[in-house]
Amino acid sequence: MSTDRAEAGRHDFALRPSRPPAPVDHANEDLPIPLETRVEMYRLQQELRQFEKRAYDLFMQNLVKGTSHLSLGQEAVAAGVAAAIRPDDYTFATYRGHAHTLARGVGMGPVMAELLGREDGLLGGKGGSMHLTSVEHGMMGSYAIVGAHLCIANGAAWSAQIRGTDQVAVAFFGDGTTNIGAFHEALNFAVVWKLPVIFVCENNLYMEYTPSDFVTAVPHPAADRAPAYGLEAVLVDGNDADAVYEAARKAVELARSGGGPSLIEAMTYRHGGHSRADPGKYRPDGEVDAWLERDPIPMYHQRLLRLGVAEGQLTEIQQEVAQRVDDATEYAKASAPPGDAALMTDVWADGGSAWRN
Amino acid sequence: MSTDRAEAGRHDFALRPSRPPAPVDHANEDLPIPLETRVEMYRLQQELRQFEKRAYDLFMQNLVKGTSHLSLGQEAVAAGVAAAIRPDDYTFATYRGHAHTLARGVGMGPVMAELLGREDGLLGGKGGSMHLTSVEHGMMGSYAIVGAHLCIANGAAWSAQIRGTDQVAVAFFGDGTTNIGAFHEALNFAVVWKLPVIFVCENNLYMEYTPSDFVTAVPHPAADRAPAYGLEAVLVDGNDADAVYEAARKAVELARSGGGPSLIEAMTYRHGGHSRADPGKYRPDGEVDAWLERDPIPMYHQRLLRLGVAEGQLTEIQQEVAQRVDDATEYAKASAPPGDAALMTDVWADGGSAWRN
Amino acid sequence: MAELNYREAVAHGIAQEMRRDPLLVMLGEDIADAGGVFKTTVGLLDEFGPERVRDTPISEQAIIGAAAGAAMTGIPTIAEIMFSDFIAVCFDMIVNEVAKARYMTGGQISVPMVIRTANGGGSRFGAQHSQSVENWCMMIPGLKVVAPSTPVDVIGLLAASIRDPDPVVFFEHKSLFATKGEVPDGEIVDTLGTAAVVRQGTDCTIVALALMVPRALEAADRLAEEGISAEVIDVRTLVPLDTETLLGSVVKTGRLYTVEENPRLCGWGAEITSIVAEEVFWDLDGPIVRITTPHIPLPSAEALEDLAIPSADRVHDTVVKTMG
Amino acid sequence: MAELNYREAVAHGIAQEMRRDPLLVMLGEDIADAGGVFKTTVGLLDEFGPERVRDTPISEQAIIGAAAGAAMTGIPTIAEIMFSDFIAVCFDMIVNEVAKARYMTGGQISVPMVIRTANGGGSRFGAQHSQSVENWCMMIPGLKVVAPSTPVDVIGLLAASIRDPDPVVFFEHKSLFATKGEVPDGEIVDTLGTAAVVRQGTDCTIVALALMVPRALEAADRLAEEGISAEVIDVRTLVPLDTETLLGSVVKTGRLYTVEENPRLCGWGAEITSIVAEEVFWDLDGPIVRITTPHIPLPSAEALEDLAIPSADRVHDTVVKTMG
Ligand SMILES: Cc1ncc(C[n+]2csc(CCOP(=O)(O)OP(=O)(O)O)c2C)c(N)n1
Ligand SMILES: Cc1ncc(C[n+]2csc(CCOP(=O)(O)OP(=O)(O)O)c2C)c(N)n1
Ligand SMILES: [Mg+2]
Ligand SMILES: [Mg+2]
Repeated sequence: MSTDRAEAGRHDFALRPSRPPAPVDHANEDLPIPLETRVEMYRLQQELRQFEKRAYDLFMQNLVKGTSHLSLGQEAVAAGVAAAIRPDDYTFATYRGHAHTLARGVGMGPVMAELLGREDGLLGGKGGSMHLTSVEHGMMGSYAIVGAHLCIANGAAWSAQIRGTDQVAVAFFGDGTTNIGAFHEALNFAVVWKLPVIFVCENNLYMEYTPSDFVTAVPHPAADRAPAYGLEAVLVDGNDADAVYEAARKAVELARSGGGPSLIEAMTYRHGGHSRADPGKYRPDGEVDAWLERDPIPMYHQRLLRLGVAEGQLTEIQQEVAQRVDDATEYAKASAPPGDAALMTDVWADGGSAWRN
Repeated sequence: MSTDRAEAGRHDFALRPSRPPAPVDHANEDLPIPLETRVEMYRLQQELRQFEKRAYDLFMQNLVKGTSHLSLGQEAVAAGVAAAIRPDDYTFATYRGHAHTLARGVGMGPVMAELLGREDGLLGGKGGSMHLTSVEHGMMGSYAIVGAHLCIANGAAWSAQIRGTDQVAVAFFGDGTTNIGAFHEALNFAVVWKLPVIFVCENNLYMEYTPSDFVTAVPHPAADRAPAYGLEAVLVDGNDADAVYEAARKAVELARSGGGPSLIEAMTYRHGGHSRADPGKYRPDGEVDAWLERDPIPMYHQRLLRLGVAEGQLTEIQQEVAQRVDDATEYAKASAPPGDAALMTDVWADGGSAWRN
Repeated sequence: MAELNYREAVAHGIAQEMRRDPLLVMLGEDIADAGGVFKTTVGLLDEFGPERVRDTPISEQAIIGAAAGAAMTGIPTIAEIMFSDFIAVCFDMIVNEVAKARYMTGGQISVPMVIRTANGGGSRFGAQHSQSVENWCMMIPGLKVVAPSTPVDVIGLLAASIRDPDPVVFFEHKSLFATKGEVPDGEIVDTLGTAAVVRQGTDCTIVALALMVPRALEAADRLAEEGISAEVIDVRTLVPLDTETLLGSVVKTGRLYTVEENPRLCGWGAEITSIVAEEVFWDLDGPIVRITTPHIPLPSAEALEDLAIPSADRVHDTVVKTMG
Repeated sequence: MAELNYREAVAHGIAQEMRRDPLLVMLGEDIADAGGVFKTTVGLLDEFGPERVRDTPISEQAIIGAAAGAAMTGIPTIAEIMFSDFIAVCFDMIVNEVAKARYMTGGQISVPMVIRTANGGGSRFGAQHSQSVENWCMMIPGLKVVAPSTPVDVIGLLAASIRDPDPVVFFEHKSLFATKGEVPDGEIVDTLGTAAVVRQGTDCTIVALALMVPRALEAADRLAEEGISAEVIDVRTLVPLDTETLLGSVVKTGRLYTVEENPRLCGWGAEITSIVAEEVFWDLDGPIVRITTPHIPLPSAEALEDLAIPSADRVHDTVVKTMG
């Protein structure tokens, strides 16, 4: 059987074709994006990067129990979209949702405390890393079963439509998620009802350990399927916050003006494994290196310098973020585990969990 | 709100655009299909037509309990595909499965008896109209929950692949079914595994009572989505058995030779309502008439005459079929209801239903 | 006072609530133009318009998802799942998303939605369109579960479900759609978590739900003639469960029978039995007996389906045999 | 004789059966190259090759459908659903198609397939990745349901499940993956429908499943020190259910406790309780007590999850309190 395997070329990591990133499109530098927005996206990317690194460290110190899925390497997507929406818009994320939660302005302290399962956690310790939610920030939840939240995002968009606001809903998901039934139902439904919803596929090339192109019928799992829903195929460099911002801005504009949904595929890469301690060994030689070369943050740093931002301003941002990450860590560590009483609260709207009299 | 409704143009039957059939493509007459195959397709269409009419009559006499979904008007699809496959191939149908069952050569008597819930029914009275199955004829079941059997058909195709036979599996389904998650999962999966499976969408324009184009993002629910799975878009006149046969033949050839799946959309129309006593009143004026004009059977009758088949031969086929429908009716009526013992059999392979010792 | 059938009561209840709350919306397959395949939503499109009563694609996950997303952002929703068997195609949405949203977000998210669905057998529809699946939902923490047996209960419990800030699965029984009942004028609002003693008795307690209620009552009538006084309780809502009424009755009668349409294993009958066997064990005068559909898929033939689902005869005979 | 852990036993059992039956195939997400996200299929791709051990897209309905379609056309299959919570996304395929195929076709279709899935809590994964959902399957006619607690049972019951001509849902417990046990050399094949008395006792019967078995045993040890002799039964397979062993034990001890990880309502504990309360009622010396996770979604924080799932302490304390 080993001949078959070599032939298939799929089951020998060394033989797997590595899929390197596209080169930086320097023309994105010329997009008419206000400099302050760009600086804000830089700040956001720094936040996400530094927070996730700390989360990783705390995990290695066995302080984060359960699982966690980091967005290291994918920060430009979260930052680019977040910069293009309004505080009253809705976002829906997956279990890989730290970045999207922080990008909406949710405090690092409560997020960190939630990862540590503490009572001051964002969800009081009940949800954990995979379910980060902050309704007051429009962050309507992180969903850990692939695909479901695309359907739920439709509902938030429908609600905005009914209430006559011009809010939009954004759903983030991965490349592997495009093969689940809920993806299909959500896309068709959104288009038919012309909902103000934006589906953002973060194509990081991998599902858990399997490259999604081994199990997907088309090369671009989202963009190549947009026409199946009468949508334009939008494929952007997910490691370039400006490119993401611009695509999101257009989609938001369309949605707010009643033009219905969009589907954006952003090409990116996770620097680490799928979750927790996964070392990501299944990735072919050179692939990780090539993508580390295209790390969104140093690239953006250089771009901002070229656009005239002072190095000192960027350093200040980095340091300010580092301080906040330290503070959040202290906050989280200082928080106690949830008390026993929390177990039986919040099943129902009355705050309790009684199913009988 | 009535203005909205008129504006939407969707909720006033009189305002609904009627969707007439395409004109007959007489060039299909020139397809290189053996005359005996054509005569066979004629015979099949007669069988399906006459059987379904009788089923309707028996239903009106309150002899068919439960529900039933007739294929009146859609016979060319079932006949065209059946003529293009081999006895050892597999078919999977929906609740609208009488035609597909008969087209595989299953006896009319047992099918009729099943509709009447009798012990000589094809399923001993346990399944009814919606679950017709005859494993010995390769008819692997009728499935009443939209979409599921597309996934199951993949499995039969996979099995053929594993066993190294060149059998193919065919799954029939409706236009409305293209919006359910299972459709998407099945299509992607089939392509990725290059399975010898043929998905045949019978686009009869309606779901139960709602036109599918009111709730579908693209005009051709199957063909327009084929590219989302890397497949060629195949759209055929489902009221022309020759067109269906030709498309099926090509798909079967591809599948048998290891070329993987196909997706065929056949445009057709059901002459009656969705099920049982549904009078189908929701269809705009003129639409039904226009499609009755394009009834597949008289058209095919004329074609065969033009191709040199004697009127007498066709009359003979009609009469022979009529006789068999009468015989089947007698057979079914003469059969007793299932005995009480049948209730508790065939949950498990041992023939019984014990879940405990 | 008017006479309505159970089917009309559904539309009546929805209309009452849509008039009251202008934000309330409803979605499902064939519910608008067609008035529902069971004709339970007739007239709603006309009265409330296509923005509030919306037809959907055959996409049950999208239906529940849309209802949930709207509900969690300020719009109470009613989602119709045509047959309760199809809960299986959107089970994840219901049990993993809708039911758990509040708890796993530390109470941040509310999902005020009602999932209405046609449940139960008797229509000769076979294994995939006849199931009684209230236990599929009862076993999921975070869902309320309601299954009325009369037109007036349909209206009152539907109103209560719609006004409830938590997700409710509301089972309408297909074989009850044609049954009639008196319905008082004016607004009708009932209370979730309240069972009804629909017949007083002293010798045994028969607990039933939905279609099983009239059958239990018929059995009780015949038992009365034979000198056995059976108390019949219509559970009405499985979650919250009115254990007070149930336990009170068993304490009084000393004997419990449950009559379930769902297949045998792990039904609501088992749950009530277990509560009784733990909490009022010493009040029991004999074994607790569950009367259920056997643990089989439902057959379609009339003769077989009638044999499978508990009948008044079977209830009667079981009680006679075991109380004897 | 070798020592294997529970995780390794899964691969061991599959390999044993794949060697025996060259037609047996397996599919699932990340099961081939990656050896499974729980490392339960390590080595199988190497030994059996990519035609027999196949990675799939994230398409649970397609996975179950493919396994079912192959099974009904002559190829026995093993489908992995990564976490048992995801049974919800393919619930229709399992409960409406796979489970009912034989019955509704009058016995024509066989579906010899095994659905393996990682079940249960203890990993701090939260509400959507920690559920014990064996009752989701037990309540469905047409499914067999197996949940082993030791490495040797994993192998033997997996072999029995694979050889069974009917569909079996096989629950592997996440919190048992690292536990070790002796495994005899040579082929191991067990029998479905057989519970095991894992500790003899005379005062009460404690019935447990999967992760709850070691906890029940620990509780029984402590009870023994305090003079209460508890018999502990590992149910092992919920369908078929070994009621003989269960009833026999209760007849002997007179007291029944069930220890379930699933949420409270409508679990297998309720089913066993109900069977006992009907069939050996007169042998009972006191109330039947269910010990369960409360009827709540599972929280993720360590402290809360540990509080939710029955512990040896809770079992011990409950027995002491109620036998007192
Ligand atoms: C329905 C379902 N199936 C499987 C999983 C297990 N799972 C969690 S993440 C994941 C990979 C998802 O890949 P992708 O969509 O590309 O997102 P990424 O993790 O790369 O961000 C899988 C298979 C799940 N959570 N839900
Ligand atoms: C999952 C699911 N949802 C809804 C239904 C109810 N239903 C049965 S047939 C049907 C319409 C299907 O339309 P289409 O696919 O076009 O097939 P047709 O009946 O026209 O042949 C619907 C909605 C179902 N059986 N299964
Ligand atoms: Mg990915
Ligand atoms: Mg149709």
